[in-house]
Amino acid sequence: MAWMGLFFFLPLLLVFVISFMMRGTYGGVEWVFSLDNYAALLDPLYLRIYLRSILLATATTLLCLILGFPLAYYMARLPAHWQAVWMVLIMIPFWTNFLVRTYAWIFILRSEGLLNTVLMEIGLISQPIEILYTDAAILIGLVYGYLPFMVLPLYAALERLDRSLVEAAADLYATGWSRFRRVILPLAKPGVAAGCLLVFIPSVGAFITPDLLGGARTMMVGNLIQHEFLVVRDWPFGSAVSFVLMAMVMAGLWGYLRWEGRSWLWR
Amino acid sequence: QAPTTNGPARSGTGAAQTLYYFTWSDYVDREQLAGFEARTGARVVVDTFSSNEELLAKIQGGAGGYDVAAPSDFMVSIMVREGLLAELDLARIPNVASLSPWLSDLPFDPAQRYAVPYLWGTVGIGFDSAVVATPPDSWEVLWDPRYRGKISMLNDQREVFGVALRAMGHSLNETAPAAIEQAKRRLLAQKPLVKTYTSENYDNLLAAGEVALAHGWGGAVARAMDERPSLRYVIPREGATIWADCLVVLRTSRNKDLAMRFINYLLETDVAVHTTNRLRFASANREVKDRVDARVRQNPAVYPPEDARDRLEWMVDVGDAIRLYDRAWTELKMR
Amino acid sequence: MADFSIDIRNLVKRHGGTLAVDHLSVQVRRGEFFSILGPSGSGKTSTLRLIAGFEQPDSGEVLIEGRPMLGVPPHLRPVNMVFQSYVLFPHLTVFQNIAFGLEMQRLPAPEVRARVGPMMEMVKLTGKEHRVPAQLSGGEQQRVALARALVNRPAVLLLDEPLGALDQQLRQEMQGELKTIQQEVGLTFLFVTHHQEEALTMSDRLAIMDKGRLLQVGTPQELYEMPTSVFVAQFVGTSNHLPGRLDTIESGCARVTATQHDRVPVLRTRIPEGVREGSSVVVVVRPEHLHVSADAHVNGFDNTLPARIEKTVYTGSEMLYLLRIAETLLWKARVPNVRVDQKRFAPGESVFVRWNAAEARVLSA
Amino acid sequence: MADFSIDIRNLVKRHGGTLAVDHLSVQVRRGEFFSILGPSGSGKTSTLRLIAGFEQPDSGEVLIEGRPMLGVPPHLRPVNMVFQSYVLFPHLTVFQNIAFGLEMQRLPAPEVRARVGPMMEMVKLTGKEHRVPAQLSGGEQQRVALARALVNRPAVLLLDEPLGALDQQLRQEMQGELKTIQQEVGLTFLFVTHHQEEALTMSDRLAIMDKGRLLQVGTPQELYEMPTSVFVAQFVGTSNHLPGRLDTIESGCARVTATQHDRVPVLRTRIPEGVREGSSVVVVVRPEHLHVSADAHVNGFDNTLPARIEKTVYTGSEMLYLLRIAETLLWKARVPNVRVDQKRFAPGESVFVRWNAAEARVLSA
Amino acid sequence: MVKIRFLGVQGVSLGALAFLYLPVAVLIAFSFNDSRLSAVWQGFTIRWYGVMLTDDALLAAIGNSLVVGLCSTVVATILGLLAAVSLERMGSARGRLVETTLVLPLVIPEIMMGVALMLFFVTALVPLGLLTITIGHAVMNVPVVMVIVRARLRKLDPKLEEAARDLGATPWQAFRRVTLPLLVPSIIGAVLMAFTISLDDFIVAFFTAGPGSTTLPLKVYSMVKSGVSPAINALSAVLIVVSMLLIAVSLWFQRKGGVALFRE
Ligand SMILES: Nc1ncnc2c1ncn2[C@@H]1O[C@H](COP(=O)(O)OP(=O)(O)OP(=O)(O)O)[C@@H](O)[C@H]1O
Ligand SMILES: Nc1ncnc2c1ncn2[C@@H]1O[C@H](COP(=O)(O)OP(=O)(O)OP(=O)(O)O)[C@@H](O)[C@H]1O
Ligand SMILES: [Mg+2]
Ligand SMILES: [Mg+2]
Repeated sequence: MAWMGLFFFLPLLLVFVISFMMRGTYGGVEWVFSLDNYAALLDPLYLRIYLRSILLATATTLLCLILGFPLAYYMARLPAHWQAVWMVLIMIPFWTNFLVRTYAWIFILRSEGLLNTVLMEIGLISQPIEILYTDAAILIGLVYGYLPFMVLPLYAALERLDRSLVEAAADLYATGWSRFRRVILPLAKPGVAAGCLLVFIPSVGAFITPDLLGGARTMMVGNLIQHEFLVVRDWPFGSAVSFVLMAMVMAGLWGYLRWEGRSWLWR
Repeated sequence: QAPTTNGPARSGTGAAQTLYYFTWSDYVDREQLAGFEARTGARVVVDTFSSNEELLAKIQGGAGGYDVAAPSDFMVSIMVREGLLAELDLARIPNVASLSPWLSDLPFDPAQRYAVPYLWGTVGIGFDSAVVATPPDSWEVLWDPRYRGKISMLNDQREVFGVALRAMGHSLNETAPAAIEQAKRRLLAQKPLVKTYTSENYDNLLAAGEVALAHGWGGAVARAMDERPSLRYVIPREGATIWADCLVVLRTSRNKDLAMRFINYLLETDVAVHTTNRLRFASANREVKDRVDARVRQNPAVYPPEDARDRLEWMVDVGDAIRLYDRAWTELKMR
Repeated sequence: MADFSIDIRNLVKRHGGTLAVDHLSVQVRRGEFFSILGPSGSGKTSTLRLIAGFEQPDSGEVLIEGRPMLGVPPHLRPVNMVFQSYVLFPHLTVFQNIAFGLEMQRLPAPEVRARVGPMMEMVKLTGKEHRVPAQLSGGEQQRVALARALVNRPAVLLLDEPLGALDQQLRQEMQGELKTIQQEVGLTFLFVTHHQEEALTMSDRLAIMDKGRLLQVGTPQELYEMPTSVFVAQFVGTSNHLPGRLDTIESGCARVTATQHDRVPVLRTRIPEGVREGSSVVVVVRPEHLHVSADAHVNGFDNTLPARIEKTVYTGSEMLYLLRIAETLLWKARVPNVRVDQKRFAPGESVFVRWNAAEARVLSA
Repeated sequence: MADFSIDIRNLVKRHGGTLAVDHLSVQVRRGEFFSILGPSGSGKTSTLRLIAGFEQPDSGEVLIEGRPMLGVPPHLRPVNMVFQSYVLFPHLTVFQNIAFGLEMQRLPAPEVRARVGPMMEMVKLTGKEHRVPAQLSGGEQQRVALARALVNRPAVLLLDEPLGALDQQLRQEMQGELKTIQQEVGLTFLFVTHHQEEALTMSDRLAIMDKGRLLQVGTPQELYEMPTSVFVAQFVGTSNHLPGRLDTIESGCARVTATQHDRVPVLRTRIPEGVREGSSVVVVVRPEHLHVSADAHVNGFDNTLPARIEKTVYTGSEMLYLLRIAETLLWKARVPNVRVDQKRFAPGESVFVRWNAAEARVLSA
Repeated sequence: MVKIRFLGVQGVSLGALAFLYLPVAVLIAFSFNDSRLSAVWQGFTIRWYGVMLTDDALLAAIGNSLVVGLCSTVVATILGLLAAVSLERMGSARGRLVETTLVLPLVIPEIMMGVALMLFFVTALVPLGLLTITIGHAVMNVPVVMVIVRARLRKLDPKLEEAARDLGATPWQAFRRVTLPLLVPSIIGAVLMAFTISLDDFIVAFFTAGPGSTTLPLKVYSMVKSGVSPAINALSAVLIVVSMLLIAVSLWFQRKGGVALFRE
């Protein structure tokens, strides 16, 4: 606890204070209190950035869930030591370098890239489809990057689920789908919640993937923050942007719990 | 062998001195360092940064312990203003004598008090002569609808606005709101043609034929040429950005003497020739050009034609106007 | 319409190496309370799972209401199961648990309510609709499991040791309730247990299973009084055994000579079916059929053996005596405490054990 | 040295609102097999947990071997516990499970082996040392739990329904084994169960608990034949009840008039202790003490009541008859099937129920 | 029929795995590409492996990355574990508060963490370097570990510890000998997660690194100006192959009846 206080909350406090200061003419921080930074964020221009990022992050989360659930379910059913192996297998790709991985994706997705070549070879398409530098590419990149964050908690939850509950449902006339809808999913809910959180947060703040795969034709909050902190060197504004993002996420979380009528995610 | 602890503690003077050099990746290679180490008995530790902003963030953040760094022109002026640099003692850097005269007095460091230019280059247009039949001589080509989806721009607000401003006959250091506003409108008009804004991998894209026109640094284009011979590089007639990475001594350096000697060493003709051949960045040392490989010397992406020189302009800090750029840039992205 | 609710025709199921179900054939009549009784691991659960359709037989077939079930998925079979460990849905309330099956059948909400209500009545859970399983006692959970299955009015209700997890008191209560419910709704119950007393007291008919095979089918009385094998005699109730050879069959009784215990005289037993003279047999006598007394001369019994009281156990309603008949032969006798003042024997006392030929069965060894 | 292994002096434990243990005082003698018998929720487990030190009493104290245990943490108490649900360490082998306690006491490896070995012998697990609990049957797991506790040679062994999860066959086996082991090692066993037959057959003495309170302590026979309260009479074995008023106490017997059933004549019962004439009482008669017959005239019984057979249950060794004595009065009678050919009654038959005064106890209502 | 559906699930799972490994295959392929750029195939070569092995700056970087990864993972795992356990012991109300605050770092943009940490270290006069990166990564990972371990902890039967206490184990022994081993599966997961995050993190490292503490991601990004060398691909390829081998070995051991990682 003390540790977190020291290395997490103190720094955070520092930044919070800064978010109420002003940028010096040539960057740096001018220690004058002002609310301008937050006021500026009310501009629809910035609100659109937030909106867009949240939409993309939501889409990413959903895709991760759709892809991650069967995977986690499958792992949970494997013999014990295979479960361990699969976990490692899912992590290993991320021991390569992020940038290099992304370049690989560019190679795969670009118009004369691997994907298009293969698709045209097998005659599925006549001329290349443009995936790279579209939102589709961003989604692929984000889903790829955060899938494990979804799978792990899901796996933890499903691994605890009693097999015979599913049989009981089948015995009570539940078809495959309703067995999933009515029994498996609700029982895995804590895992789902945790997974969604772990995926949503980082993808809402992501900025390199959107730049490289999305062609940087638009901005995400992540880009804005990074841009303000590094390029413009307007730390106060950058901090303000970050805190508003945080606030939004927290609010969303709180709303979810309220709606769920639950006290905390993993309960 | 870079030590795996943070330097300052170690950079004590004495028998085996250590010099901490903070620079772009690949700017120096082992042999060069070995040469210096052999000569001085000092040990050189190299750390690399990925952008001037990172360099500044670090130094400003108080990451002490570095002796020599290689910031780009505009960053030098910022660092000077922030008082992060130490004055140079040119007496201890005799090799400044061999610098190209036109590089000796620069807007961001009048009278060379803080920085000596090291490597320099230009920001122009790399294009595929197989696709773009008539070699373009104007930035306007980046507005040519025929190349819709075949254009890449740098992902850098100053450079991108620089292109528009230049095309409109302004300075790329323009601070007049009206001009910036107008530039923004032009760029918005261009946006549909642009495939991607990237500062990272347009060399890949050029080489792979993904784009036929790339707004970018000469060095990168030069690299791409090895892969795709039909690639060319041009500095448009409206002029372009010239950049120079300079060598500076940091104020917090505990070893200024050694630092000066290191700078002097890097400027040595033989060393510089080696560097230019390897990196394809023009050297500030005027003797180098005649001694590098022909294909480097004759490559306009490395050494722009003499006549282009007076069309080149340095990028300088625009002060509070940065807010205008910033705002316009955001709008450009969000439209 | 078929006359059997369930018709199993030599069903076979392997689990890895073990033959969980081994050429099993058995018919369950409509509306009867049929039990499968067998030791742990005898294949009872496996059989139910095959009927419910959770597993596919390696060979043989299952007919429900005359319809062959090959390839019919669980959710399409007209049977419902009460699991060995309830398996209630922890995230659903009592009501939702019971309504689950009906909702799966897309019944309109009002009808669901109309059917769940009385069911809750019947299992005495009214008022607890909105609890979740975790908030119920073992017995209550058990009732929910039962209601959840019954409410679907299945052709057959499969129960896998539904009372296994309950304590004695509760267990006896529930035995009564189950039987009553079954008679009320007139459903066919297929009841699995390894508790022989339970099986005897509740069932109309029962089947004894061992190692996946069917040993004997019949009414409780048939099984208890006319076991066809030593295993059944042993597993259904307790019994005393004496290996011997069948000498002669006379009018009224048969004579058996003990083969291993020479001190034991020739015994007179009831006449066995299908056992040839001279073949080696086992004499089986139930503990409650043994008359234990200290005095040497008592009339009216066909057999008399001297014995020593080895051990006595007091169960309240009766005394259990462990009797040493011969060095290697121990028998059990149970003597009801019909009178508080009646004579009780102590370990070490010498006594005489007596019984009639009619109560001694002969089974071929 | 103290003469009690365990000495509990009015112990009180609240769980939220409920009084789990309510001023409980009881002494367990060294080396005896002592049982606590009570319905679910009566506070048995709570009591054990207080003795083991998992929970602290709200008042009262626990002495083990004469030493007060106030504030002594569980791992320093000379008792070991066998849990209601085994609670074996799933990640340890059988051997490691049993050796756990010894290793905690820092015993040298050789000695650990020297003590675990024989213990494995005793519980018949030799050869299974290297299995993990998941690979054991219920009975085997139960034995491991027992060995894990016994190997520490505790002053007292606490057993919380150790047989609760076993099936009948296994349960009876283990009952035997437990008793034998206890006699071998001569340890004090404090055994908790809600299975009354188990308690009666195994214990030297037992205590009846209900709602956290102690009702009666005594030998099995005392409790079964001389219950001091209706609850005990009911909970220990089954019994028939008749509310009445104690009229007169004569030589040899007492007379009780049924208060609620006028058709029932005056009953003659054994003479009660400490019940004044005229006070309202309950007459208690055990089912096995009832003599059921069809003919009107049988001598040698003090009481006779006409009745109708309501329901019959066949348990193999005996017949259970549900008898209607009056509209609202049902009695149970158990008649051993001592002879296969003996007369059995069918539902609906009219019979006479007879018993002697000596077998009818009178308890103040 | 339950089987059939399961096969479907298996299909998706294998598909997902393929999805995860597709780019990995590509980048490994390019480690053999005879060209400075990962743009087009120019022919087979292994020279990048040579470059990698002789580039001490690169080797130093991966060295740093591994050191930071391991250290921060150890720290984060221990702290996360403690947090999870002590939360389990805590009253629900207080526990919830602490848990919320502990999980907060998850909901903060990385870059902000970085800035915050840098400012903090600088004001606290902690010299930037491997130490500060390690601390930074640990801070990021504590909540991750906690979340994962907590899920498993709640599944354990509290009676297990009581049984241990009853058998003479002190509270610590009970935890050490019973609870901890049973948490192993979740701990493995947590460790993997934390290590991966640390190994691949650029942003926080970017702000908290100092002289001589360039980690691999920092190194790679700094190459952008002069072109990312395929030596990186080579390095990644080696990392992957090595870890694959490790798995194979562990599998082999388990086949040989060695201790299974997960046992329940
Ligand atoms: N899924 C399985 N995998 C391997 N063997 C199994 C499986 N299910 C059952 N068996 C084996 O098949 C045999 C029969 O098992 P089954 O569960 O039907 O017995 P049971 O009569 O239900 O036992 P119990 O009374 O203990 O429930 C046993 O030997 C068991 O080990
Ligand atoms: N941790 C607890 N919190 C709240 N109430 C409790 C707790 N433990 C026990 N109780 C209550 O105390 C009473 C006695 O519980 P206890 O477990 O001792 O009964 P028991 O005799 O062991 O029952 P069983 O035979 O079912 O094990 C019960 O009413 C129970 O609800
Ligand atoms: Mg079973
Ligand atoms: Mg209990």
